Amino acid sequence: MEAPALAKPQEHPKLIVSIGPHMHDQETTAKIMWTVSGALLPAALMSVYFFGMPAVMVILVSLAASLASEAAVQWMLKKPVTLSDGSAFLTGLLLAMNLPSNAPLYIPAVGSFVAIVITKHLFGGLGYNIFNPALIGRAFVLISFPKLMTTYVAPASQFMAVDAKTTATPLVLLKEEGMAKLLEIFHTKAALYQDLFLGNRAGSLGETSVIALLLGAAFLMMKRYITWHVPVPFIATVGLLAWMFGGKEGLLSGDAIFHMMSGGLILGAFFMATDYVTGPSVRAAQVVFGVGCGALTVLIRLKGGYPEGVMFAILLMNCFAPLLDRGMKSRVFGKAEAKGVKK
Amino acid sequence: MFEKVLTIFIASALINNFVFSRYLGLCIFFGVTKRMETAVGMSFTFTAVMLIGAALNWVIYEYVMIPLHLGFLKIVIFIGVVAAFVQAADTIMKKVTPALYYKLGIYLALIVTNCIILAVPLINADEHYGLFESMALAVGSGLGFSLALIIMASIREKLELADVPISFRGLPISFVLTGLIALAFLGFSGMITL
Amino acid sequence: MSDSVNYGTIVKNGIFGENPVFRLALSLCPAVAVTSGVKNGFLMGVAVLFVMTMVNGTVSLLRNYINPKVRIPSYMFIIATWVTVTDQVMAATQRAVYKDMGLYIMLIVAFAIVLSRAEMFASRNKLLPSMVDGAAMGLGFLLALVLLGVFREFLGKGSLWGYPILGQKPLLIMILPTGGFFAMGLMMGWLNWLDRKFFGGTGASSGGH
Amino acid sequence: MKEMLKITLSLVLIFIGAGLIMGVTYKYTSPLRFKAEKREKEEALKQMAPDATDPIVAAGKWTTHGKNFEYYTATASAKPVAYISSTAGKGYSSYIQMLVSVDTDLKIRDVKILGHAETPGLGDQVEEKSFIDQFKGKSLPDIKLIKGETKENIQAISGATISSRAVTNGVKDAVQTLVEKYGAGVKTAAQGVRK
Repeated sequence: MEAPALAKPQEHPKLIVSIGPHMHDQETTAKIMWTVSGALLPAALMSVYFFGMPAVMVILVSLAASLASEAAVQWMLKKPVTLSDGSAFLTGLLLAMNLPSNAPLYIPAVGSFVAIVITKHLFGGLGYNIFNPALIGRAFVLISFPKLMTTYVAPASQFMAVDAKTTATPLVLLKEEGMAKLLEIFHTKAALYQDLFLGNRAGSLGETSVIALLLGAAFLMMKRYITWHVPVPFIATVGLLAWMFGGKEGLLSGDAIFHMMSGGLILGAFFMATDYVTGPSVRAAQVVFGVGCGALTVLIRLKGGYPEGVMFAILLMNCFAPLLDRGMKSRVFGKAEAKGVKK
Repeated sequence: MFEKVLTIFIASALINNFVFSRYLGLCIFFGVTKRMETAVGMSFTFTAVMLIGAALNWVIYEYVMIPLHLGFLKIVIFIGVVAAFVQAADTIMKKVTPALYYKLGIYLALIVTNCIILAVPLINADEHYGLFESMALAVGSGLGFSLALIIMASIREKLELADVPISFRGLPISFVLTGLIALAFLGFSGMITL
Repeated sequence: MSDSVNYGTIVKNGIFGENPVFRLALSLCPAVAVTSGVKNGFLMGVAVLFVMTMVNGTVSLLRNYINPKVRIPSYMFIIATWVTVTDQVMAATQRAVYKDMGLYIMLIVAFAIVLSRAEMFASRNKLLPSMVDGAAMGLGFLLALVLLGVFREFLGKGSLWGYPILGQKPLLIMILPTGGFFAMGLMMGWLNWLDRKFFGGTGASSGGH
Repeated sequence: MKEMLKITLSLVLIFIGAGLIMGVTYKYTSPLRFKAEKREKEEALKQMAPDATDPIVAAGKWTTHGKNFEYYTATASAKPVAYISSTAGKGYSSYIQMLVSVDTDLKIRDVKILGHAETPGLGDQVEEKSFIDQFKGKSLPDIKLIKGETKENIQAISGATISSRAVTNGVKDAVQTLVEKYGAGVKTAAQGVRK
């Protein structure tokens, strides 16, 4: 009973054993982190264009709190302080992209602290976290400040918009009042799609502009920092299932295009579900991971209490990632046995 | 009727998951998830015992305790029924399928005084569920518990290699991890109203 | 033997050295389940304190009459009896609290800590030391629950024992299950850190069930 | 054999002793529990119609969502002053249990939330006075949930539409029932006034 559960005498291990993907050195990690942050820049700029000064403040506070938390916790744990590797910066930026522009500024601060300290460093720091830090930060503040986190403002396109009008996101409108209400606001389907594509709608900072996110994603794919294995099955599953079950008039009447462009799907699929550390590393497992994310997203959007399911879907699949890796790796050996058992 | 059974099943497996939202079975949850094999063995045994225990206790509660106004003895009686049944299962398994006994027998001993085995009939009695509803709750809770055990075991394998701060190694980090999983499971909330 | 029993050691052991929740990590379920408020945590602690004292007392009294072969079933039966008594009394007198945590009161019967103290201490000691041991363990349990309850209720509801203090709810998550797990993990980690830093302990929780 | 007998005897003695303890506790606590339950119910009903001088008695049963509810007549010196009904609405994650009372002209007098398990911070806002007070004085056709400003109907709490709807529907079901049960009498009374 007195034996420690995890005996780990080495405090400063000389030999680091880690689970793949193996990042070869600090420089590569830093390069990836800063490139991904750069790829988010168009979307961040679009959010500033649409939501103005409040968006700038949310981004700045989120970044500052992330970097400060990282530095503080690394100093306390007597580890080298690694602000320059960009990982805390990226977490802060991703968190900001997941917050509404009108969130009071303590929300990004609390979210960053939870993301960096609890989700990342308690679990051993960069490369060991089980969950996507930015998403845990987001989920934590969503549950803690439910009212503030579900109030969105309409895009104003003015830099100092003070009295921005609060309004519901398209997904909330669809869930609570149906497609007819959405068309009443956006007039035609074409106009609705166009606004979704450009980002002229209420929502979290980085959820809004599909085109800006796709630009960044295309850049990352070109650089081979991310592959199709997670995002494409993710988005395709959402589209397919939304089309099949999303309509009021029965099967196959749902609006797939609307579902694929709204909420945090594009941001989540390309920038968060593709995380090396919290997703599976086996290719086949990545496809399953993507499909699972998509299915859970649609399940939550259509049946759940929350209007948007991308965040919870990715977090839930994060839980399953180690299991998927484990199952898919030993597939070759497991096949015959599994068949034998069935018969 | 069928709809209610299905609702109870899904709700008890995901939304009111014993571990993540009812906080039951934590000792076992933290105790057996250090190794995947143990976790899987425990899952099977638990689900089976929960189902049979719930059915037995339902019959006794409905046909003996209620008519005799012995509801207040339910704690004693439920625990007695489960203990007797587990003892019987232990003996029968040893004789009939020794191979299975060597795999699962060790878990059986742990089960008698476990809160989730006992919680199922207590909840059933409290909610006045029918036989099928009681069994749906048992199977749903059992599968939900299995899911929790297997997820936790697979994550803890990954965590073995992580450089967790010394003060947090072992149970504290497992608690924080469970909190994070429970946070993710909140995504299921609101799907079903009980 | 009764002269050599050091009650101080027994009490200290129950509260610090072998605190059921933080040190032995036994019977964790209610520690998370009922501590969304100080009052619930306190009453749960009182219930456990009562059950443990009475069980240890009964087992100690009967220790020469219980046949070792049927000792575990006998202990279980004694525990179930005292839990039933507690459950009945709580249901009749603490109505509002019982609505929230009736299930967990009944589940005291499955607490490993109760059985293990009966087996390890009460079956070998005289009446008074056994009851003191049960009470000390229960007190350790109660203090742990109150500590967690204060932490969670203050952060989650901005109140203590139901009395508003902050006038707002700073972190709602703390009264939800996820918050309970966080609170428990962070509290254990913090106590381990204190132990290592100031008391020269190993700072590792043993774990078990 | 002798040992067997001894074991059985000791077990039986423990059983008898334990049975006695439990039985005695049950004997003394169950009336207390029963009384407390009854008193709680009476007090809740009394709050719904403070001007009732006679004990409020159940007048009948009705069902919705597959659950049973009761309605009551509150009287003062044998004259009805209010009608009360228990009810529930299907909320976000739980059934919201309520009591609703109406005046003799079937306008809502008070609504009281008895219990629920809605999300802290969102759904539990239905307990707030500002929301509940909207129901007071409304009659059946006005009990309708509106998103946005309204004086005539019930304004939904933003971000807690499902819970708001649950309360509104639960109240509506209860008032509907009360109108069905007592409406005829009220109508004749109103006609009497007109003549």
